[in-house]
Amino acid sequence: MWKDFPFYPEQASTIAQPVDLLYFFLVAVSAFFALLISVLIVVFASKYRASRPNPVSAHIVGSNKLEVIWTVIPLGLTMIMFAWGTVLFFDQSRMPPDAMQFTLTGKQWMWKVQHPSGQREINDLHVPIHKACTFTMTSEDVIHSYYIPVFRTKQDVVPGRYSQLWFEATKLGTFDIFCAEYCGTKHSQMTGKVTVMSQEDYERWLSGAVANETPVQAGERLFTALRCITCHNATSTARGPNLAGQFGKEVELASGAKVIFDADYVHESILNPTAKTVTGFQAGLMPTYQGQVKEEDILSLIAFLKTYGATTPAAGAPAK
Amino acid sequence: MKSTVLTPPAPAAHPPQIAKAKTNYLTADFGWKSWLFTVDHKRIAVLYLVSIMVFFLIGGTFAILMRGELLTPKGDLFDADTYNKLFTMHGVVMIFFFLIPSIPAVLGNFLVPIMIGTKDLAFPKINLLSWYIYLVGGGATLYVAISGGIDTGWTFYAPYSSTYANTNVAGAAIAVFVTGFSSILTGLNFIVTIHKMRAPGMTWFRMPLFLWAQYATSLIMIMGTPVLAITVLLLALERTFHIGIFDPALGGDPVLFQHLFWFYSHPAVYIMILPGMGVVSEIVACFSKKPMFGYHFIAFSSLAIAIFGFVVWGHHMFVSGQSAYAGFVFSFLTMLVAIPSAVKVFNWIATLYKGQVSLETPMLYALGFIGLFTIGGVTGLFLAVMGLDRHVHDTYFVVAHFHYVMVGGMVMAFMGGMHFWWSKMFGRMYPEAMAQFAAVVIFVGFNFTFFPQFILGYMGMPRRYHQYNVEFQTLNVLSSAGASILGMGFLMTIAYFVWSLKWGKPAPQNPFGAKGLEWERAPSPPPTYNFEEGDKIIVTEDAYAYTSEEPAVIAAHEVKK
Amino acid sequence: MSDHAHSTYGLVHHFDDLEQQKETGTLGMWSFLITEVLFFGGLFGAYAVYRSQFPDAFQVASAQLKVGLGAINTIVLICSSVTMALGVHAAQKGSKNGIILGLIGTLVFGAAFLVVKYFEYKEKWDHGLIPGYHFNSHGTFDSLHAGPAQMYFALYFVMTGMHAFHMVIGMILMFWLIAKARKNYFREGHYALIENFGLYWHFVDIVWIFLFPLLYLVGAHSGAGGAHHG
Amino acid sequence: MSGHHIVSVKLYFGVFFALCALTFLTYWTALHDYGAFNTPLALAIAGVKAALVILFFMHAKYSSKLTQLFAFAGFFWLAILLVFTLQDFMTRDLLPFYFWPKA
Repeated sequence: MWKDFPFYPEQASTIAQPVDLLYFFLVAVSAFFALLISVLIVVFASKYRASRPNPVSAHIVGSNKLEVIWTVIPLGLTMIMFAWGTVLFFDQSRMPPDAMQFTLTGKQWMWKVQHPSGQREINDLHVPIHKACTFTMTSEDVIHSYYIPVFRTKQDVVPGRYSQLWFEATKLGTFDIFCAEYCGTKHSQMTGKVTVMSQEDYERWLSGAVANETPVQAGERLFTALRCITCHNATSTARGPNLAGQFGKEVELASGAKVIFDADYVHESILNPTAKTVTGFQAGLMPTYQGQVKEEDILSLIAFLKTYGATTPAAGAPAK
Repeated sequence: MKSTVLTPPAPAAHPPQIAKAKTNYLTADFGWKSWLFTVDHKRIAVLYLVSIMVFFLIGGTFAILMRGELLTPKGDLFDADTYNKLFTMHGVVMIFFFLIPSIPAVLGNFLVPIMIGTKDLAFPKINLLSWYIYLVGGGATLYVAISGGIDTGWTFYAPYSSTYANTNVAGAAIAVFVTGFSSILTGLNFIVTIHKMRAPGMTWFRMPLFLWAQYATSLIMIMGTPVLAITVLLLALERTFHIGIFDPALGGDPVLFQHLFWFYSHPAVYIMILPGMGVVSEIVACFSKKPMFGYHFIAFSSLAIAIFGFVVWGHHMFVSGQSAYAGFVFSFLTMLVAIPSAVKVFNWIATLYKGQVSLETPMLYALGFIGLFTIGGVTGLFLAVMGLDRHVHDTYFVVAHFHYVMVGGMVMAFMGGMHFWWSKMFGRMYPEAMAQFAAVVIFVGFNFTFFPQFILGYMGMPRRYHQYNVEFQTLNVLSSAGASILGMGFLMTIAYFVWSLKWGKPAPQNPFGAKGLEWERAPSPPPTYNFEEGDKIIVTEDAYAYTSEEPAVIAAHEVKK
Repeated sequence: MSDHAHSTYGLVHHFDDLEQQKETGTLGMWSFLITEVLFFGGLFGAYAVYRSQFPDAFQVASAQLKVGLGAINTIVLICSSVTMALGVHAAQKGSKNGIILGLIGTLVFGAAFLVVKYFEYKEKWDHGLIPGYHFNSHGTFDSLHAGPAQMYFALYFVMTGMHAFHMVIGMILMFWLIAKARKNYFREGHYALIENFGLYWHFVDIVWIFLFPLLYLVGAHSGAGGAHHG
Repeated sequence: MSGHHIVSVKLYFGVFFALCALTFLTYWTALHDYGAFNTPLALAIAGVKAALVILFFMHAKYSSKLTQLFAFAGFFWLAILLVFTLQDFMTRDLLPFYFWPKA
């Protein structure tokens, strides 16, 4: 009968089982304390009831020993929960290096996904099984939250910024995608289905769908079309820093601060180039591309910059 | 009638003590002016009681309508916009106009001066002003509800609220802004009163724990509320003039709004629960006829909660785009703030041990509070553990958790406190058997309503959903059914309370044999200046002196056996 | 501590003695100032976050302010604080005329501050620097800085506006206090009202002490725009 | 006790001149480029000025411990707000570390 009344959703990703284990641990601790307290209330309330013959209250005002015990034990338990949960969370927050790179844009009230191979989908998502998939996500309007319960994962999608999420599906089937952050009228209809397929089915599905250029290809095309390479090259007279092989590395700014050359940095530098100028280069040379490039274009450029330098050494040797 | 027939009242004709005994704060003066311009803290408490009950009924109506909609997976009772307005208005009304002022402004206002043995709060006029500010804020909220409503959720997250919503966000922001000052003034009044107006002999560690809780609550009110005020003001400005402060197009960060919002709104959760803990401490000690176990620990845990409560707000934002390291810090501190709450629960239980426990209505509510708050508290840990929060954040699990704390905790404590001090406030007893029945109905209805939501949440149903998947229906129907039981319980309670005002048994000064100045020195109801004229309050014993040192030897002896 | 020369003049019914009443008022005022610190604190928080994110834009935007005017206003406000302190001093000494003189001085300096502020605001208005849909209508900022510069000016106007609002409230209260002082209300040691008002006024001064470097001085050394007075 | 200590007029004027001097100092330092130190310097000077006002004009130096605690509490809570908000923004560029290396 538990099949009809499940207490947890299907476990369809690598992270699902560890999350459920932690959940069961917390449920067990909670149940223990809830039960302990209920039993103590019932026992004390009946054993020491005022209606018993000759009731008398004992003069007990406290016990430091007991206070220490019931401070230390819950503290120990919560520290276990904290450590366990934090390890899980950090694992979920750090993107696996050799994963399939999806991009995702949320808008009222739909999810727009692009596959590494260039296919686009709206609301629905097809992913191969046993393959880590990372999502670089942003929003065109308000905050949304990409939530797939069976994968036990969720991440807010914030306008003007990039957030990331990854999972590795472990179960074939079709599952729900929800928007978990309230986003307006049709918030409850901003849903979709994720279909987990075998590698062959996924490839068949890809070939059946209309193939666009991949984000990397689109990014490379834009990189050329926008003439980025004119300044951002490896020559000694280059007016901008060479971008090849830079993604994910630390760069030093004119202000002396250091930032990670990541999606947010790329986004900011394209729309607001003077915000964080790399040391040794003149600020204000680069024009803003605000209004010229769309959010999805920037996502493509990011996808390209991730591979740039690694796959096209001819375009410019890595900086150091 | 001829004026010559009238004779001026001759006070000398009556023996003075009888005349005095008959005049209490309710009968001291008559007419609407005597209420609207009163500076008597007890009358202001009654004004607050009436007004928060109005908002409680309004907020409750929104809740019942929502549960009606959620009976079926399809959105068939209301359209999506109406539903979104319903849950927003439910949240705004219940939080800002019921939960936050409930115990502080009603029971706190009534009891703080009496419990410390003084005539009034430090600033009586400011106290009245706070009620008027509350009314203005409440009126503005009702106006917003009628004129287009508001559909952002009570959290007002930008940029939806600042740019995209088509409802009266600016109006609601101003309403919340205004109401905040009512809360600030109440808190300020309590802090100063407790510091400066205690009767001779009423040292800090002789104060009833209710006062410690009120003091801690007041700290949060004056430290947190101003930040909310400026945040919603910025939101209203952004909304009206598009100044750009939370606008991502200009480089603004919507997550900043969340930081500023939760800087208040997380501690506000403690505004909503700490006074409840204070009430429960009073009730548990009285109905166990035993001194509070670990008095100092309960007192200091209130302060610890108030202070640590300010550095945990980021646990609402683990998946918001906040940095993982900030989440790490906030998660850790949240674990620490759980400890003082646990300490309180264990101390309450230990107080029952070897006492004389009687289960009158206030005690039923207090014991219900301890159980439900425990569940509400430990499920809070699920949300504070980052790895788990990624799954349960913004699902019905959250909804269930905070209703266990807010309704299972605060509302239970409020009900317990109202039953406990009802006789003191109005001089009449509530009907005991009926009240015990209603308490059980509320307890059962509450659990039916909110327990299924824990499962719904873990199954993945997001909150604020107008439509939902078919597989969630069973649990939702259960929840809606429970809500109707809960609603009946509340209506029953309100009905017999109103009934008792006229037909209830006249109350003795101390019907429960409780300790404390309000029971031992003040009549029911108290006169305008709280104590009989000429009754100089000098406190000589600790709070909850239900037992004396004498039987301690026996008790210690028994413990050893 | 209350000595017997003190009558019960001004004692409100629910206090035991004047000493308690006075301490209560003082503590109430300090509690209120805590709320004020945190009220402005939300704005300082927003400022800190955006300043750290857009240091360059804030520098360029700040250069649009007239540092000289800000500095003059700082001195003006310090003067008003001194006259306020002298007013309280007079109250402690029981000098009715001293109180009135102190309050009038404070009022005059406060008014001078607001006049300067008016001209500053007007200049921003004339240059299209009011945040909103028409911000930067004169093209003061290039498209790179326009967004964060608007946020800077949003903060500038809300922070200085809230500060000016507090001053206006204070000045209204001063008229009331002067009227009371003329009726010799503050006598026999019953001057807590003046003292507490003084605390409020000094707090307003403190807010400005922080606003001045944070808003005016950010771009002073960059030399961009009209940073230098005269 | 508060209100019983009367600050001399001379001291008020001393504080006044100190405040004016510090205002000039902060203005003067702002005209020079000290790189990353301009803002901390300006805030430090502002802090000293605020302390002078609180201690002498607002009589905090001569007030009860309780009043001093209240004066401190507001700024302490402000620090909580600033520090805990900024810790998010300051650590956003850092990648979450692995607790143990992944295979």
